[in-house]
Amino acid sequence: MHNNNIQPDLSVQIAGITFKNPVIAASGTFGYGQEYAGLIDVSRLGGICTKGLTLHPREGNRGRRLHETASGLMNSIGLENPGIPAFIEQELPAMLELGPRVIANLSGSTVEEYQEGARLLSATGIDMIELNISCPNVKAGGMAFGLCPADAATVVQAVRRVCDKPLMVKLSPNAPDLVGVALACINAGADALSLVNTFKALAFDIRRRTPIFDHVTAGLSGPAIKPLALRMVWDVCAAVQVPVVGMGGIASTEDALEFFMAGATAIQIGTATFSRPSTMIDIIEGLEQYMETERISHLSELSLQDRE
Amino acid sequence: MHNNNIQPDLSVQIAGITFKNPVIAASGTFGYGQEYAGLIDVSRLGGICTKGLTLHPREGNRGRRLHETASGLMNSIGLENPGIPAFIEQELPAMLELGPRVIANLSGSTVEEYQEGARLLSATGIDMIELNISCPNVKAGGMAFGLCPADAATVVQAVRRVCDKPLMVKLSPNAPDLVGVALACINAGADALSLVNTFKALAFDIRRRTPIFDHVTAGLSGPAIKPLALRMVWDVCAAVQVPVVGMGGIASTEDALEFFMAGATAIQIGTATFSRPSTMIDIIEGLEQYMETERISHLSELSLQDRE
Amino acid sequence: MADSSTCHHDRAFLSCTIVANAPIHTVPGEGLVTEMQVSWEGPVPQPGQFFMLRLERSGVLLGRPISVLGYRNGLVSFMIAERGKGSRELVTARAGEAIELSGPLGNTWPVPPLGDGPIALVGGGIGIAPLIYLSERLPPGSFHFYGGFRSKPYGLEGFPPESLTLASEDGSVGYRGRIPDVFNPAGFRAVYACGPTPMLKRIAEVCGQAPCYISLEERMACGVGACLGCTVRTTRGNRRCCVDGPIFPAAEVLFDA
Amino acid sequence: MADSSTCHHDRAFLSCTIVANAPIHTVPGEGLVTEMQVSWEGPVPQPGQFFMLRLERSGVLLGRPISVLGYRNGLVSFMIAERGKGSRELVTARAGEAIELSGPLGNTWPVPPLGDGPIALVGGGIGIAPLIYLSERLPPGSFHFYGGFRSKPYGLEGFPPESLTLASEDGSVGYRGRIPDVFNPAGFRAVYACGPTPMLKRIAEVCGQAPCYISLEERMACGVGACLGCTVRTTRGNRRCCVDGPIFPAAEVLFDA
Ligand SMILES: Cc1cc2nc3c(=O)[nH]c(=O)nc-3n(C[C@H](O)[C@H](O)[C@H](O)COP(=O)(O)OP(=O)(O)OC[C@H]3O[C@@H](n4cnc5c(N)ncnc54)[C@H](O)[C@@H]3O)c2cc1C
Ligand SMILES: Cc1cc2nc3c(=O)[nH]c(=O)nc-3n(C[C@H](O)[C@H](O)[C@H](O)COP(=O)(O)OP(=O)(O)OC[C@H]3O[C@@H](n4cnc5c(N)ncnc54)[C@H](O)[C@@H]3O)c2cc1C
Ligand SMILES: Cc1cc2nc3c(=O)[nH]c(=O)nc-3n(C[C@H](O)[C@H](O)[C@H](O)COP(=O)(O)O)c2cc1C
Ligand SMILES: Cc1cc2nc3c(=O)[nH]c(=O)nc-3n(C[C@H](O)[C@H](O)[C@H](O)COP(=O)(O)O)c2cc1C
Ligand code: FES
Ligand code: FES
Repeated sequence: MHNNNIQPDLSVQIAGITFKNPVIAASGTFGYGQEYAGLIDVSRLGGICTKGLTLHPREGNRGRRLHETASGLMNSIGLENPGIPAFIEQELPAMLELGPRVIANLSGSTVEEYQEGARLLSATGIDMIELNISCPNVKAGGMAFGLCPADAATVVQAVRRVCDKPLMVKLSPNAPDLVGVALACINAGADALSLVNTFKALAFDIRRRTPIFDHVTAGLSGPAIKPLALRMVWDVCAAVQVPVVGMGGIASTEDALEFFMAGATAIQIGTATFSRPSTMIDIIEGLEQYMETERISHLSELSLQDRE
Repeated sequence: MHNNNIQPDLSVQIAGITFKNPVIAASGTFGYGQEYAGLIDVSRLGGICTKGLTLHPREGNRGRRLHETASGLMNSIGLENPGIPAFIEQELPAMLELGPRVIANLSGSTVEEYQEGARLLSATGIDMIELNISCPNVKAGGMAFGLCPADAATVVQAVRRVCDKPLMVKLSPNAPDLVGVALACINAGADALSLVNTFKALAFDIRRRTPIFDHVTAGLSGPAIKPLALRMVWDVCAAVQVPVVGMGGIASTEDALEFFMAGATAIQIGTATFSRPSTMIDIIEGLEQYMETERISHLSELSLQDRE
Repeated sequence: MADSSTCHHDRAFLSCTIVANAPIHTVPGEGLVTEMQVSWEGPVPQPGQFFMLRLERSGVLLGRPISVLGYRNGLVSFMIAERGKGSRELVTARAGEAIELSGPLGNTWPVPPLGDGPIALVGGGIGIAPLIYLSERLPPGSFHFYGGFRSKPYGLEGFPPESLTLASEDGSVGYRGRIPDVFNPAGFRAVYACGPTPMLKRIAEVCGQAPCYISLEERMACGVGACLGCTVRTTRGNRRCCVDGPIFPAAEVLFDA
Repeated sequence: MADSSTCHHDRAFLSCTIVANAPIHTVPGEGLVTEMQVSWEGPVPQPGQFFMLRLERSGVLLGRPISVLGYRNGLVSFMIAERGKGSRELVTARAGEAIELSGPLGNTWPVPPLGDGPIALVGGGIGIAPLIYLSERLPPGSFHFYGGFRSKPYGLEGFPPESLTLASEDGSVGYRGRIPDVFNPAGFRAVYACGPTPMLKRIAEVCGQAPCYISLEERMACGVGACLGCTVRTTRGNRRCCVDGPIFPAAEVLFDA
């Protein structure tokens, strides 16, 4: 039993970086950190991942970009972003003022583009790079790299060479051999893993009798995917020793606890913030309360993985 | 434009068998056809798949068997069934009286067990065998066969040899190469394909701090998976020429129409029957009405696949 | 499963209307308990049976099994306790809302065996509901009602005090403790019990081979025997709680299996 | 996206209560239209702004963007039309229910340019809502309201007939046809329009380079500029409907892009 007078310590370490709590805003759902100001106290978050960044500016996809399904959200944004130089100049300074750890989510269509993006980001004040090899929404937008261990290793290795920042690799649930990709990323130098990105999904417009999205398929997120994401986080945590950041449909403290039980070191929250902007704050408070009630001094005690 | 005075014809053909409408009760969700009597008019269904049958009786799994998630249901029944001989003697006669086409869902843990089961079922009045190579809930319960093209081909070939009935193979969404498995099954003699079975998923009991299910993972079904299932049905329909029976989360006429747009010849409905027992009847009526309003003479016109 | 071919035309799936839904118990921290009345034009439910209830606008996937508390003139009533998301939806639903009902489902309390002595009705918390409906069919004075609650009791106001034994975990009424601590089956012709599984297990133990019937709770998806999700392990093998139960002879249930 | 670093402390996310939700229009087959009043202790909304609304007990995932119809003394009002599942939930919600609001969000109708002539408010169906709120801030007699409806009109009872031009597709009121068929921007100092996209497109066409502002509808997830899901293609590149709009100069919008 643990001392019950100690204030619960929610801080977690990932690749040498201390997060004051394990709740991180997921890439693509929290802009560059300012957008939710006024609705919630952004400074309380453990970390914020930027929208997926590419070396050059991208306009994103045409046509419909969002579609709601049962407890799920399909998106086909297509990595719209101002490009890394513009991000560094226009968005990053304010983002670094916010307080939460800043994680740059990096995408690319070629190894060189990833590498050059990582080089630029490495020279800034960001705390970590999250290498997105799992975006399902652009033709050459990373997911191709995330689907097979060898390709994943290539891009991780290339980025690792030019990147002084802690490197987290974000995995795709669409990879046929997810654990294989995970291990390949670690061998290639990843300090941490995050998963899952969105699931490849499809929806049709009944009226127009066409796919809803111009690119036909789109990425599914939200509570619908939680049981699938949790299973994948469990599988990956069982296979690796590096910290794993779990996500996929987390919307409540109970959901969050399940991911810590699966072995995650921290969690990210995306779609649930859309449903209820206070979700991340509610979870931070909920975890704190749970640790007090259950007399848990660190969330890692919850893990059901047999890890040394 | 089609003649608008013609009564819509909902009938579909699968492997030479005519179904009076394309709405089929999914295996494991409709018992042996009698259970929902009184709540709905079972005779109106196009077809009914039996609970998964094995040569020998099975007790099924211990511990919790059901868990509800956001718009989803996890189950770990473990193929509880009385064995094929008892099924043939005690359940089948009444089932054949019901009116809808009778499809026997066949499982096994060895090729020989599948083969012997198929032999017994072939000698009965059933209309079709649905070969379940995709049950995620028993250690040796079929899913192993459904995960790789070569194994799938082995079991399909073996069953095909002893089976005079039309043979439909039910695919697992957990297969890393779903289309590869689909093609292998057709090469091995499958007359039709059905998909998807449940997705491998995980949930924890927050209070007891254990997995909810004794077998840790369980199968996810219901509206949550619809966008994923639809994508898989689309991919398989694009690759094959045999009829495809689509399922996964269908709960409304609109959902059903999406599967026909993806190229499915018929559909199965499972979890939604639990939510609202009238779902299948509502969909049969909804499709009829849609065909009248939209002046569609056959549902195959809805397919967006380029098939000859 | 040989009985799965029985015809069940004594039941229906109907879209109904909530006629009333009034709180009868509200202890802070324990959740709400309401009595809900629903218009029901289907077959008359018998004591021990249940319905699957789901609001038309439901935010949960599955209907929830709820025992019949009473029935009169096309109105079926339920006593519902707030536990998780599904029951919260039900206790907070309002009169006028549409609700879908499948039922009546499951078996009924068996007729008491011939013999001497009163009958014991043993209810834990919300488990009193199907026993209240049963008591309506029993001659007055022929039964004694044991009611166990976490704190304040509810739902038993209609019973004469001499036919009631109450217990509460916090001592706020009757015996401080749990019902199995004070219940003795000696002298009773038969025991009918419903409540949390640990309570039923203890009741079954003290009853031994004496006539004792218990109504069990299992997670259900279909409620009609189709999904095999609600298995109860018994001395006669797997039984489905929803159609072979929810009422079982206590001696047949394998609690630790 | 350079403006995404602007501070937005003039808004809040609050759990509120529905004070009233009364049907104002019920044409069979067209769905219900209600006027909903919600207690709101946050910043005062301006005409043209909207909130994201989601019932606490919601069965849908995302909040729905709804324009402000009016505001007075801590009560914000909305006019809501039933379309799909999300709006159905809102129109059938009852007084007393808990609802979560984020807002006020988005930009506001720009101040009319200096000049002569009245201002035209052009609303199609439920699109009249943000124009009604705008009209409260305009001097009486300074505007003319064009309202287009599928069938019977609603929501415009408060306006003097001489300031109103109505059209209906089925001829049940005013001109038979659509508003763009009868609307001529000549003589108006500025045009403010909201309604279905095809209508706005035609209004934008007839207005050409004359001052015309249109409030656009796009599917939204966040409502605050974070998800990039609500893109509007304009002559100045991609804009986010939720923060760069919903109001845009008509001449800047690329409708067919
Ligand atoms: C035959 C029968 C008759 C019944 N009759 C009645 C009746 O008359 N009145 C009545 O009120 N009830 C009755 N019940 C019980 C009722 O069906 C349940 O209370 C209800 O289904 C619970 O649903 P829920 O969504 O509210 O709770 P759930 O969400 O299913 O949760 C139930 C409990 O489990 C907990 N829980 C949920 N998820 C987890 C998790 N991941 N880890 C740990 N704990 C978890 C919840 O917090 C809660 O305490 C009956 C049940 C049966 C089988
Ligand atoms: C800034 C802004 C302000 C607004 N202000 C108001 C307002 O004041 N009042 C108001 O009533 N509304 C307003 N709206 C519109 C309102 O937000 C939408 O009507 C609402 O979000 C629709 O949600 P829903 O769930 O009801 O419908 P959805 O389910 O999203 O459906 C909307 C429409 O699309 C159809 N549809 C859904 N799925 C499909 C599919 N797969 N294929 C084909 N068609 C489909 C539906 O049948 C329906 O006609 C505003 C919108 C915006 C962006
Ligand atoms: C609108 C939207 C945009 C997203 N954009 C990105 C992105 O740019 N880069 C990325 O790695 N993930 C992106 N994601 C995926 C999320 O970061 C997250 O992995 C996924 O949504 C699952 O988590 P959730 O269910 O909590 O949303 C996006 C998700 C959504 C919904
Ligand atoms: C309780 C339950 C039991 C099932 N049992 C079987 C089975 O025995 N054999 C089988 O092939 N599929 C089985 N399935 C899978 C369904 O037939 C179907 O493939 C799956 O549930 C997806 O469809 P749905 O979302 O409409 O339920 C079962 C599903 C559920 C929910
Ligand atoms: S709940 Fe489906 S068999 Fe009992
Ligand atoms: S709705 Fe998210 S950016 Fe506009």
